[in-house]
Amino acid sequence: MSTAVAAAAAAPAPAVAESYLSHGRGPRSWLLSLDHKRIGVMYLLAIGASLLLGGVFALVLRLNLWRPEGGLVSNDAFNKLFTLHGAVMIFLFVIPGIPAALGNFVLPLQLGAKDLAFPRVNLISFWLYVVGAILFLATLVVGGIDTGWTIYPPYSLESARGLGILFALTALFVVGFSSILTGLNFIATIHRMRPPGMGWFDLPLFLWALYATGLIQVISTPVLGITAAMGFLERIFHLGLFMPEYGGDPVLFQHFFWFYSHPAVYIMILPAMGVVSEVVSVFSRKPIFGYRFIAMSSIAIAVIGFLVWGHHMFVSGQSAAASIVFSGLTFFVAIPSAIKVFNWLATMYRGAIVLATPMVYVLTFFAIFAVGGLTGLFLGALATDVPLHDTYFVVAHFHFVMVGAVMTAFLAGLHYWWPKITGRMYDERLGLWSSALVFVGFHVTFVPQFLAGVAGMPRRYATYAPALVGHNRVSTVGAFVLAAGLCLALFGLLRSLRSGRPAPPNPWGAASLEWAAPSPPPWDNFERTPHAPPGPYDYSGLRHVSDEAGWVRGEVSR
Amino acid sequence: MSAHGPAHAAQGERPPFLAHHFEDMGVQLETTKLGVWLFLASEVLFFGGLFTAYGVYRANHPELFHYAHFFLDWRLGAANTLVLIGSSLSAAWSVRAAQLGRRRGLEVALLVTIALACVFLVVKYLEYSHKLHAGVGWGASCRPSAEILATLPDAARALPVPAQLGTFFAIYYLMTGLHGIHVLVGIALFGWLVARARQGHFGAGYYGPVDAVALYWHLVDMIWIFLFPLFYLM
Amino acid sequence: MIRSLLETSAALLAGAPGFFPARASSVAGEVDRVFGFIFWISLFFLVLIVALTILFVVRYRRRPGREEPELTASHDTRLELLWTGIPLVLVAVMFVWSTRTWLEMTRAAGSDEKPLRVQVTGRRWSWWFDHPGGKGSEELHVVAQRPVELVLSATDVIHSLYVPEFRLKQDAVPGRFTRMTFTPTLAGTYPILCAEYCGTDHSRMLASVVVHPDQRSFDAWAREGLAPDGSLVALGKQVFAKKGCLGCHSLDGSRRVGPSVKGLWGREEKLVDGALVRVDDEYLRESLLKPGAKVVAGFGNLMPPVALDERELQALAAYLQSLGEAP
Amino acid sequence: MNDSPVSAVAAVHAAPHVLSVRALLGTAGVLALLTAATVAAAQVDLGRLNIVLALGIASAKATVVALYFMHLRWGSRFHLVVLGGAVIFAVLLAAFVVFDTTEYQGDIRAKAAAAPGAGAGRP
Repeated sequence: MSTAVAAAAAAPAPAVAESYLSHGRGPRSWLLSLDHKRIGVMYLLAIGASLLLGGVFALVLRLNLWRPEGGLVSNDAFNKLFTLHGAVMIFLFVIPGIPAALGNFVLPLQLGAKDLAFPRVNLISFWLYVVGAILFLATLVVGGIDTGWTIYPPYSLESARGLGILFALTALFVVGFSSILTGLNFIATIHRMRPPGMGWFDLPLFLWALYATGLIQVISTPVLGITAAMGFLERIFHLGLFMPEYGGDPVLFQHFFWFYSHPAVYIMILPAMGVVSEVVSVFSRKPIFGYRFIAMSSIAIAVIGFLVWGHHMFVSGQSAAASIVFSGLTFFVAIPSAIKVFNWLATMYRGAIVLATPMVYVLTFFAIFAVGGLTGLFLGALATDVPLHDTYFVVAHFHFVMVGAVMTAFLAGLHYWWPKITGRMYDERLGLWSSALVFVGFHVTFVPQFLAGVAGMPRRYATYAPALVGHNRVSTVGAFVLAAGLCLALFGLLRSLRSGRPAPPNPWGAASLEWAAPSPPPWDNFERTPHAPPGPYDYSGLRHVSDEAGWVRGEVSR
Repeated sequence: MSAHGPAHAAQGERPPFLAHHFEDMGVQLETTKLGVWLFLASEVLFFGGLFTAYGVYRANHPELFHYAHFFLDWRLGAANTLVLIGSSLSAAWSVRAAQLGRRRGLEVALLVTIALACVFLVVKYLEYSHKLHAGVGWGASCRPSAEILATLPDAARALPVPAQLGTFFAIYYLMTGLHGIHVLVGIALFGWLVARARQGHFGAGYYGPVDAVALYWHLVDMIWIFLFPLFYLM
Repeated sequence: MIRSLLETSAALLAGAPGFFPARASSVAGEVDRVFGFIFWISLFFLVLIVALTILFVVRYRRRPGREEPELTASHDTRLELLWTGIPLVLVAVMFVWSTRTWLEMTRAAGSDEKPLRVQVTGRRWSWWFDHPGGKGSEELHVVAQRPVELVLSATDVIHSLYVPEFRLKQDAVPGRFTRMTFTPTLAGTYPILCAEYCGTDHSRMLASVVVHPDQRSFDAWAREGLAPDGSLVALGKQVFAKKGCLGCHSLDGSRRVGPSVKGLWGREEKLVDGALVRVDDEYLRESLLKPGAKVVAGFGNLMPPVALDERELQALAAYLQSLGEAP
Repeated sequence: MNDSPVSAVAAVHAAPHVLSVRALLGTAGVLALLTAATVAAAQVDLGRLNIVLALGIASAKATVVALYFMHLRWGSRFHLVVLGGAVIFAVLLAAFVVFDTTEYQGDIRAKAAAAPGAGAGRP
């Protein structure tokens, strides 16, 4: 065991002046910071704001659906709201959520590195994200966009739609570049900046997940960028690529769009799975079960995930042969996810399970992700997808995956690394209550939507058949419970900034390297590159000293 | 606040261009290279979208592509191909000069690369302006003038102007235009290298930026290697 | 045995009031059986995962006297292969079954009867159905047990024809045709919804499909209120005359500058280059726009392109069809 | 992908790979020759083979550029994986999409034949 780790672990809570939070003052020292931790925190704030905004849109949508004939807002306003709800949530919250905010903060720390490989690129990536976010909101200034986040032409590129689409396409292009830069930064860092003694199979699984995510970001996002560019020019110059009016093919656009947007689902879920792998092991106090299978399943998901985009197009006019191939490949991608779930369960088996907030969120993740993944089978199967496509069944399915699974994993990770980020312990009681509320609210919101979908309610409907009023009202009530749960979580975290007790370097008894740094870490993370721990999930040397001092490596206490 | 962390204030022997978060120049160089390669991978997919659009319209309208290629002068395309190959050579040469610490050679190689890139753009400009003056725009604005139609070979002149000629030229201008933007960016990057080379930044111990820009430039060359036959010869 | 189990399971789901809509097409039952199959397998795994989670939390919760985990293996390749293999087999079954069912859905099943061919046009925010015999309507009319082939297109943006009771859905895409085939089984009236977002009144782009109990009832409807001159065939005849087709294409089978249109529909024509082509509306459309593309053997490439709008084209096709089809 | 940072460091400390003048000029010469070859090949009408040949020669040129000018022959194996992976996924994208669009192209032609220039009339 290196003395560096030992020293870091044994050190008392560091003097406040040394932490990254107080190293440099004033707005410039934050806004232009090259420190991955500060950039991570800025991402966290921006992503939190996006979640809030997208959430408010969602609540208005749900309220409008209280009555079958709608009426709270006009149909046009409803259409603009669900478009921005989708765009903001997907491009500004779910996709960058875990990697750009938590990943940015944690990745170098888990490698014992001082920063990401390219700190300037990291800062550029953040500001591109901000510019993209502003561009999305700028659509509101020019009358909003009502195209749905999928922006299918010809609808989206009609002249009558106004100029909002040009802002939205530019935003996609810019946000896409932000995502590419994050991805390549992560890959280069994981490749080249591992500490001595840390081989590929000694990486924490969160890093494997981020690595696989980075591959998808680098390979698939450029196609979104060029598609946005083509759409932009098509809208202005009528190139004849996507608009049938000018000899273009709208289904071609759908191919391009889903070549990015399906892998994007894995950009969302893979980092979530990474968080779950960390948390489930730490709070079961047991090494992760089947490390290599979990690591390799991340890569498998990334690779196979590229070849299934056509399952979004089974009824779009895609050829039968292509549909069958895509359906078959889609079923394959289910397997690595199943492998992960069973390995997580096996990790808990005979462990010593601690029901702290991150773990409770992860336990709810299991149920939610299981439903989200399993309902994907109905949509990958051709026969059942035909009636279910573009209904609330699909809406419920992807909300289970993106909101349910990704957001609970995000909250798990946020609570798990909160002490490291802020140096404060959150209130455990509030955390547990919030996780319970989120779990209940989530299911009340989205389970009825499955039923509405099977009964034949298409998505993006401002009004609906009166027979489905029950489904929709229950769902609306659930949305508010879910919102309450999220507010409670936010309240608990913010309160801890003032009243939380100072966090020790290693409050959870985790073995990965980020816990060897003080909480919060100093500007440069580590004096010297620390040696790799015996294993990312080897808890044998760790001993609980006290709540104030947290856990320390056994040999230090001598 | 890039390279003045308190932890390193005492370490006087750190090389001037070693960023604070790297252990040594070797790791820094290898990391830079990997970053550039990953960027190139995303560039491949960026152009890949356009190549796909090309493939789709070519596969479904082969006669359109055959007709349209008569509008392009293969001699100009071939000349530009040779110009870019030459610039790739000088870019590779600049890396060699930097590695060997030959400052003068480096500067000359970089300047030659810039000059050739400019030649490429001038040729491209001539091609574009000739077409645009003759009404051969993209998409809806593609209405070839009688004069340019008269210059087509007999076989093509006999045919009616295809309805989707504008789509072909949309793809042509998109692909060559995006490539041209990359050439412009390359010129800027090489200019930046020249400025740094003059200050004597590069040598055997530190040539990462030269290597990185050269890698980028070779990719730009590679893309053109595909664009040339696909547009000018088919 | 397995089949009857699945029947029961699908019925179990269907038994829950309002779970599935009624089954009104020949494929609806099979689709629901596939649904039931995936549903029960999913439910099994969901219960398994949740039960294990709860069980482990209860039994292995860290508490006084249970501070440390028990030592267990950190990996087990046989176990991994097991939980890779079982899902793999299950999804393979799902894939095969659902794909076979889907292939049934994409061709009209049930009988050898000639399908009822209806031209469907989606536009903001209503549907238009041109039935054979020239009756156009905002309602789709079909006959129980008679196969139907819908040829869909759209005039403005993408729409999607969705009939929950048939378990079928197909996008109508501007600039091209898409097809949808089915055999309705249950007489009655069912809602048609638009499932592809198309703007302001997307959720109000509703129509109905009326499944007539028999052909007679359908014919009665098809004749009702149909002015002879308003029919599609009549319009087609007008177009044929108006565009001067008669100058080159005879109605009686005699040879003029171009082939006669008598008994032309569905005929296999030999082309100049030796290839064969069946005369259908695709060929008709191509021949009108690009007459030189596929010239029938023995004739010259003399015809000028003819510009027709969609309605005129449908009418022309209906008219040619009415002149008798090739055996 | 098994190059640990340690070996990467070692590779660099063992002096960078410098291309010789002969290799530089030779590479450029081969590229010029292949350019002449592709121009020559296009003058002969080989039907569909023309495009196959052109793409083949272009791929050969790109490979030469990558291996020599871009030092791929001597650099990290992972760089090859990155470039190769990107090319494979780009080809998969193109292949799937071209395959599918040609499959349904008949439906577009049929419709295009119906109403040149204008949308279909509303009945």
